[in-house]
Amino acid sequence: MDKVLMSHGGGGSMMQSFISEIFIEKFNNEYLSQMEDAALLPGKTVFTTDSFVVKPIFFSGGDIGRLAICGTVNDISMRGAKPLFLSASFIIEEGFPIDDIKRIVDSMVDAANEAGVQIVTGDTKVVEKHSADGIFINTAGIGILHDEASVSIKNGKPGDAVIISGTIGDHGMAVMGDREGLDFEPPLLSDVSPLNKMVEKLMTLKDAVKILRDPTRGGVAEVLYEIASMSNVGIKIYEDKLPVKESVKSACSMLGIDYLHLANEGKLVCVVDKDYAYKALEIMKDDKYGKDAAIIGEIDDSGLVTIETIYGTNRIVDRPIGELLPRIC
Amino acid sequence: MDKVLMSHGGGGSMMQSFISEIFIEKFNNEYLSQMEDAALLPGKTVFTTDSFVVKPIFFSGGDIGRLAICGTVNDISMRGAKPLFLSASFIIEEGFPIDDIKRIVDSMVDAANEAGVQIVTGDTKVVEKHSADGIFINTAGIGILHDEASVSIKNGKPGDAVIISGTIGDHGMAVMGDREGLDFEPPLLSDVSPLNKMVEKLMTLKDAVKILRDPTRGGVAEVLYEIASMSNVGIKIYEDKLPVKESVKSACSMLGIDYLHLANEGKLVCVVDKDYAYKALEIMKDDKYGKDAAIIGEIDDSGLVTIETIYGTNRIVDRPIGELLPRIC
Amino acid sequence: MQGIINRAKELIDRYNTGEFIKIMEVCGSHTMAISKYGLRQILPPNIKLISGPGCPVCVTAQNEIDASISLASQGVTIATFGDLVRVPGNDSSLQEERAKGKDVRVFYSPLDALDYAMANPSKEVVFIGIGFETTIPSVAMTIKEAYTRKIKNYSVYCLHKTMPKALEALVVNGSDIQGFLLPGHVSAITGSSIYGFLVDKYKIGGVVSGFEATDILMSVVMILKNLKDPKIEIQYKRVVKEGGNTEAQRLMDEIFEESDAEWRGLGMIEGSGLKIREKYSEYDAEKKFNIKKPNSRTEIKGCRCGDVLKGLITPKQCPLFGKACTPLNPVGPCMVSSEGSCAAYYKYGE
Amino acid sequence: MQGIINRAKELIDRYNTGEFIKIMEVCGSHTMAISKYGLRQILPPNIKLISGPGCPVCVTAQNEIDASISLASQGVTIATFGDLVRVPGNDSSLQEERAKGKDVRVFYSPLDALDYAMANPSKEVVFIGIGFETTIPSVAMTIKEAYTRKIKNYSVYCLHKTMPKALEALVVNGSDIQGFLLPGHVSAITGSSIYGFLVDKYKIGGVVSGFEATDILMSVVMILKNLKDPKIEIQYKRVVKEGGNTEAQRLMDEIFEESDAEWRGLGMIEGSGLKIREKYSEYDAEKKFNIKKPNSRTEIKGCRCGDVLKGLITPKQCPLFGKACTPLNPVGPCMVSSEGSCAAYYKYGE
Amino acid sequence: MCIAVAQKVLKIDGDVAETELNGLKRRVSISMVPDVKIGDYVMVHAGVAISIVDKETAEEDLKLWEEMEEALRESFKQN
Amino acid sequence: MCIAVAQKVLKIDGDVAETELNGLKRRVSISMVPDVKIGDYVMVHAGVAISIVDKETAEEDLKLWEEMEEALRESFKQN
Ligand code: SF4
Ligand code: SF4
Ligand SMILES: [Mg+2]
Ligand SMILES: [Mg+2]
Ligand SMILES: [Mg+2]
Ligand SMILES: [Mg+2]
Ligand SMILES: [Mg+2]
Ligand SMILES: [Mg+2]
Ligand SMILES: [Mg+2]
Ligand SMILES: [Mg+2]
Ligand SMILES: [Mg+2]
Ligand SMILES: [Mg+2]
Repeated sequence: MDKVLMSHGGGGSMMQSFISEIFIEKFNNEYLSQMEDAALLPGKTVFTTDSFVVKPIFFSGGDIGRLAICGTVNDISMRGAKPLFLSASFIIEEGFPIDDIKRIVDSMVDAANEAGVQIVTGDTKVVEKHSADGIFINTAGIGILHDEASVSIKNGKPGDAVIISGTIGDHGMAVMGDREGLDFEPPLLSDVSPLNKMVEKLMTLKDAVKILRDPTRGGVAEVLYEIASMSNVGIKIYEDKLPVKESVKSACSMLGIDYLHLANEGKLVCVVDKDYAYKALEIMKDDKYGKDAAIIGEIDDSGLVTIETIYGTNRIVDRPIGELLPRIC
Repeated sequence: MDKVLMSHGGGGSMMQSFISEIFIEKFNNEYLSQMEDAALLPGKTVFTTDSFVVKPIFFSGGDIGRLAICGTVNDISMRGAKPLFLSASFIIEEGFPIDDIKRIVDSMVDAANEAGVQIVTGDTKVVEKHSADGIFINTAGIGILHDEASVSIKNGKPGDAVIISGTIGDHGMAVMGDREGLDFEPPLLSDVSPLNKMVEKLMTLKDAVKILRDPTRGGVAEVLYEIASMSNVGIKIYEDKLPVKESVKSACSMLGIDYLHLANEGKLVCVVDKDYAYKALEIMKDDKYGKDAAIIGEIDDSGLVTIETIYGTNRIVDRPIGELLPRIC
Repeated sequence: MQGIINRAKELIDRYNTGEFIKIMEVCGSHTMAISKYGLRQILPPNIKLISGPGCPVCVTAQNEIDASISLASQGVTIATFGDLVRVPGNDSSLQEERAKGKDVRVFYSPLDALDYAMANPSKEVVFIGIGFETTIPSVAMTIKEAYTRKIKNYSVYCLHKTMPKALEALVVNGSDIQGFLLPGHVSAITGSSIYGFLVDKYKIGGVVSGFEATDILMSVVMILKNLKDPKIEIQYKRVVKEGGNTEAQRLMDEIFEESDAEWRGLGMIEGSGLKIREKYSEYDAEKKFNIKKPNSRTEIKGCRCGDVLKGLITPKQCPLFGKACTPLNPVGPCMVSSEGSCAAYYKYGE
Repeated sequence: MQGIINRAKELIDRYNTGEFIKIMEVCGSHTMAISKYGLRQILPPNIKLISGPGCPVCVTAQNEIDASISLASQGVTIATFGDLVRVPGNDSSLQEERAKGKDVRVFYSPLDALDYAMANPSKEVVFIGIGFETTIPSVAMTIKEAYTRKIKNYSVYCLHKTMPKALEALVVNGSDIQGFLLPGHVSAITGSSIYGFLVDKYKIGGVVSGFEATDILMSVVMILKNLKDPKIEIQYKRVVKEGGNTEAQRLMDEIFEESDAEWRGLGMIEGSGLKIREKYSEYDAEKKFNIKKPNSRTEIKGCRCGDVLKGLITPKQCPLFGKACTPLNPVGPCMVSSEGSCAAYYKYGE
Repeated sequence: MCIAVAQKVLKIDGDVAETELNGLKRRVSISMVPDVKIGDYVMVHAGVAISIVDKETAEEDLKLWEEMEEALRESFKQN
Repeated sequence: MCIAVAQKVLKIDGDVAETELNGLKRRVSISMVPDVKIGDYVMVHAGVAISIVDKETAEEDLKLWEEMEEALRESFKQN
C-alpha cells in the first residue's frame, strides 16, 4: 500500500512501524530515538508536541481544548517532569463558528489554570472550507525534570509492579459513544485530565518510579507492548484486577471492542519498584484523578504481554493494529 | 459575522484583531502579550510554534517540509536567539501518498541540517479522507538567546534604519504563481530559507540590532505596521530602494496585488541603530541569503507607515486586510 | 464461576483417555471466546477444539470481495460491517478504496445504513450483506422497510450464507469430527432442529452452545457424554428454542430464497446461500448495478484458509502463520477478521 | 521619468490661477493610480481630481449583490472576480456564503471559469458578469465558446454596465465638472468617439488617458489646455484608437444587446446595461435560474457611496469614512473594492 | 457466530424498545420478538433483538447442569 | 478602469498566444486582436488581449508631449 490509511494513525502496531520507518529513521537523533512521550534535552528541559483532531470536537466530559492542554501536560509529566509552558497552534476551517472557538479557548484556559501552565506562544491558520474538519489544535510544551527523576520506557525490570491510575477506556468509549449514539446512564464522561499534580507527588518516590506512560491512542494494551519491547521484558496483568466501568465493559461487548484498546486521556500506567508499589498506589489514590488506581500486574521475563483471565487461564494480550472498528460478526 | 473567514488567517489587520480578541486576551500572560514571533521565557529560552498549511504542498523552490523547518527556525531567530530543537507534528489525510511524506521528511531533514537544528519530538495523526487537505505540519521550536541580544518589536526609535535582507515577495508570488498557473522565466522560486546563521552574525552588533521580524503572511507591509504600532512610531520607506524582482512586479501589476503584501519565507526586516545600518547591511550582504539586502527606510515619529514613491510623492502604505485576492477591475 | 469451571474441567479430564477426540466449534464467536478465555488450556491433550467455517468475513469468496471493491470504485456509497474493510482483494481492499476517496462507511447495524441512505437521498447506498442467519433477518428488515417506504437509493449486495449445507459439506465425504459445538445465535433464529441431519445421516452429534466460558465447557461435557450416542442438544436453552424465532424465519423467507453459494475454502455449495426474491429485485444491488463477479484468484498463494475453515489444519500449521501472515499484514481473511481462526490464534497466543 | 513629472508639474502649476477646476477621473484604475502615485500632491490646490463611477464592483446595485448571494445558496458554483466576494449584501456576502460551505470561486479570467465548468461537468457554474467594456468582450467570448461547444453547465449572470450613458447621467442635470479623465482600457474597446456627446451636448471635454503617472499628468495638462475649447482627445494613443477594437465590438454586439441598468448611487439609467441576446438565452443565468432581484435596501444607512460615485463629495466628506467604515469593516462597496474611491483614499492616506 | 448481548427492555414504542445493560442504554428493533414485554431481557445483535432470554431457563440452566454433572459423576464412578 | 498590462507576444498558436513580460510568461487569448504578430506588444486584461500596442506611437508619445509642452510654454510666455 502506497497511501496512508486510517490505521497508520490508530495508535497500534501499524502506527509504530510507520513512525519508525518514516520519521525516526530519517530525523535520526539521540533524543527522538528515545521513543518517549517527550524528549529530554540538555539542562533537564523536557519538550513534547501533539496535534489534536478529535471528533466530535465537544464530547461527553470534555472538548478538544481541554484535551489539547491535558495531552501535552501529561506527555511532559510522563517523562518525570513538571510542565511549565505550552504553545497553542490552531488550524481552523473557514466557516467554523467563532463562538465555538471561544468555548474551546475558555476550556483551554481552565485546563491550563488547573495544571498551572501558561500558554506563551501561538499560531492561527485558516484553511478553505472542506480543507479541514472544523478545528485542529497543536500544543507543544516545555517542562523541567523533577529532582532525581529517572523515568524511562527502558527501565522496566522483572518483578516491578504495574499500576494504572484509574478506570480503563473512559475517554475512548465516551467519544465512540458520542459518535455511535450510545446513551449511558449515568453519563459516561471522558477522563480527560491533567496528571501533572499526581506525577509531582509520585516523583517524591524518585527513581523507584521507573516508567510513566499515558495510555492514549492504542490504549493500555499498546502501552504495555511498548514497555515490553523498549525494556526488553514481559508483562503479566490480571483480568480481575483491571478497573473498568461496567458500562464500558457492556459497550465493549456490544461493539466487539477490547477495552484495553480504548484511549484514556486522564490515566497513567506506572511501573514501580515492587517495594514501592503500595506507596505509589496510595499516592495515586489520594489524588483527585487516582481514586480507582490499581496494581494490575508485574513485569516478568517472558518477553510476552499476557493476561490471566478470570478463569485462571493465561493468554496473550491482543495488540491493537490500527483503526478501532466496531465488530459485528 | 459569527464564522471564521479566510481573511481571519490572511496575516493582515483582520487576523491581528481576531487573534488579540480571542487568544491573547483569554490566554493573557506576560509572555503572550509580548506579541513577538517567539516567547522569551526565564533562562533565556525562546519558544515558538507555527502550523503550515501551504497549498500546493510542493511549490516552486520548496515544499511544506522545508517551510515548516525554516518558519520556526526563523521565528526563533527573530527574537535574537539561536534555534536548537524542533518538534514536528503531522496531520495527514487518509490516502495521502507515502512517497510524498518521505519526500517532505527528506526536505525537513535537509533544512534542519542546514540550520543546525534537531527534530527531537513528534506526533502523527491521520484523519479521514476530506477531513484535511493532504498534509498539515506543525513545528514548535526552542532556542537560546544570543549574548547581549535585546531584540523586541517595541524597540523602534525615530532615526533607526529599516533594512530588508533581500528581494520582496518571492515566496508569495511563487506559490500564487503555482496556483494561478503563472510561468516565470527564469523560474520564480520561493525564498524559503533558514535565516539563523545570518542572525547569528547580525547579533555580533548586540543591542544595536533592535528589531528582527520575518515578513511572512501579510508581507513587509504588515510587519511595518506591527513595528509602528508596537514601538509607537512611524516608518518611512522609499519605493526606489525596495528590492523587488521585475518578474514579481509584473505579476503583481497583472494580478492587481501589492508586493508589500506578499509573503516572504527567507527574508527578515531589521531595525538597526542608524550608526550601525551600513555594518548590518554589510553583514547581510555577506550572507548566502542576504545578497540583495537593502536599507529601505527609517523610523520616524509620524505614527504612520508611509512610502515615498518614485515620483517623489508620499503616501500611506496599504495595510493588508485579509485574503490576497487577485483583482481584475 | 470459577467453581463451575473447575467442576467442568474435572469432568472433562475424565475423558482424557488417550483416545483422540476432535470437536469443531463452527462459530467464529465461539473461536474468539475459546481463545479469549484460554479454554483450550483447560482441555486434556486428547480433546481438540478445532475451528470451522463460522466467520462470515472469512468465508466470503475472493471474487465477492473483489466485486464489492469494484462496486466502491463506481461512486456508490458502500455500507458495511467493520472487519470487511480490511480484507485484501486481488489488488485493493475497501479501506484502500476509502483512502483513495471512495465512499466506504462502516455501520454497526444494517438499520443504521438504511437510515443513512434516507438521510442522504443524493447518495446510492449499497449495503454489503454478509453474515449467517443471525444477521440475515436484520438485513431483511432493511429491504422490507425500504420497499414499504419506497426508498430508491438503498440496496443490498447479498452475499449471505446459511449454516446447514456448509456443515454437511464438511462431513459429506467422511470426516474425523466427532462432535459440533453449534452456533448459539444462528440457532436462536433457526432453532436446533436444522441440525438433525448430522445425527441422522452422519452419526455426529452437536450441542448448541452459549458464549460464556461456562456455556462452552458445559457444552463440551455434553458432547463428550453423548459421543457414543450422538444427539443434537441445546445447552443455550435460555436463548435458543428448538423451533427458533419463527417471526425472523418468516421475514427471511419473505425477502430471500435459497441459492447456491461459493464459500472460500469450501467451494460452491448447493443451496447454501440466499438471493433476494424477484418481488424485491429493485433492492438487489447485483441486479441494480449489474454486478459481475470477476475471475478472481480463488486461492491466495500459500494461504491455507480453506483447510483452516474445513478444520483440516489448525492455523499454526499454516506455514505463513505468524511469519508472512500477521494481523498487521494479513494474507488471508482468516487473519483479517478479528473472529477469524488465524487472528484468534495469533492474538491470543495459542 | 522624474524629469517629465517635473515638467508636467511645472506646466500644471501655471493653471494655479485661484479658479477652481474640477476634473473627474471616471475609471477606478485611474483612482487607484492617482492615489498610489500620490499625484494629487503634485496638483495645485485649485485643481481637484475627483473620482467617478468607474469601479464596477462599486456601481453594482445592492439587489444585484443580494441576488448573487441568494444564487450561491442554491447550490450552484458561483464564479467571480476577487473583490466581489467581500461586498456586503443585505445580510450576507459571497465570502460568508463560502464560509458556510457554498461553492464560491474566485477566477482571474472568465475563460478560467469556463475551463472550470468544462472540467467539472457535474457542477452548474454561474459566472457573475460585472465590469465595463474592457471586461465585457472576454465574458462574451465564454458565452460564444460555450454555445459552440454545447457546454450545458455554464452560464453568466449578466450585470455588465456600459460607460457612455452613465457619464451622461452625471452631467445631464448640470454639473461643475470641467473635464473628464476618460478610461483607457474601456476606450481601447469602444474607441474615443463614443464620448463625442460630452462636447457636443454638454461642452465638457475629456482625455483618454493611460495609467502611468506620466500618462495621467500629461492628460491633465491636455485637459487644462483645452478648458476653453473642450475636445475629446486621446493621450493613450499607443493603445487606444478612435474607432476602438472593432473585433471586440462585433463580438459584444453578437452576444449582448442594450438594456436599462440600475447603478448604485446613480439609480436606473436607460440603455446603460447589457442583456444576453435571445439566441444565447440558455447561457443567461437570469433565465436559467429564474433569478429575481430582491427588494433590497437601495442605500446603506449613512453610506454616501452614491454621492461619491457621482463626484459630489470626496470620500473624506462621508461621515463614516475611516470611522465606522474602513477596509477591515467596509460599510459601502466603495470601501470594499480595492478600486473603490473610498478604499483608495483610505489605503493611500489621502 | 455473531455477537449478541443480553439487554433489559425498559420502554417499548411500537417496533422499537429502549434497552439497558449496566447503564448503557440503546434503542433496538423488537420487530422480530413481537411478544416482548417491559422487564424482559432480549439478545441484541446489530441493533435488532433476535430472541427473548428465558429467565426461568436461565435459572434452571444451573440446576440442569448440576443434575447432569451429578449423573455424569455417578456414571464415572460406575466405570 | 480595469487592469491591463502590456506583454510581448512570443508564440502564436491559433487563438492563443504565449506572451512575456519581465520573464513572466502567460497564455492569453488573441481572438480579439486578429492582426497580432510575434514580437508585438498586446494589452492583456483578464487573460484576453484587448489591443495591440502601437510601438511607433509609443515612441512618438514622448515627441508629441515635447511638442505640446513646447507649444504650451510658448503660450504661457506670451501671456
Ligand atoms: S495464517 Fe494467514 S495465510 Fe495462513 S491460513 Fe491463516 S490467513 Fe491464510
Ligand atoms: S466611506 Fe464607506 S460609508 Fe462612506 S461613502 Fe465610502 S463606502 Fe460608503
Ligand atoms: Mg503519551
Ligand atoms: Mg506528545
Ligand atoms: Mg500524547
Ligand atoms: Mg505564526
Ligand atoms: Mg467538513
Ligand atoms: Mg514570524
Ligand atoms: Mg511562530
Ligand atoms: Mg512564523
Ligand atoms: Mg503523540
Ligand atoms: Mg481533499
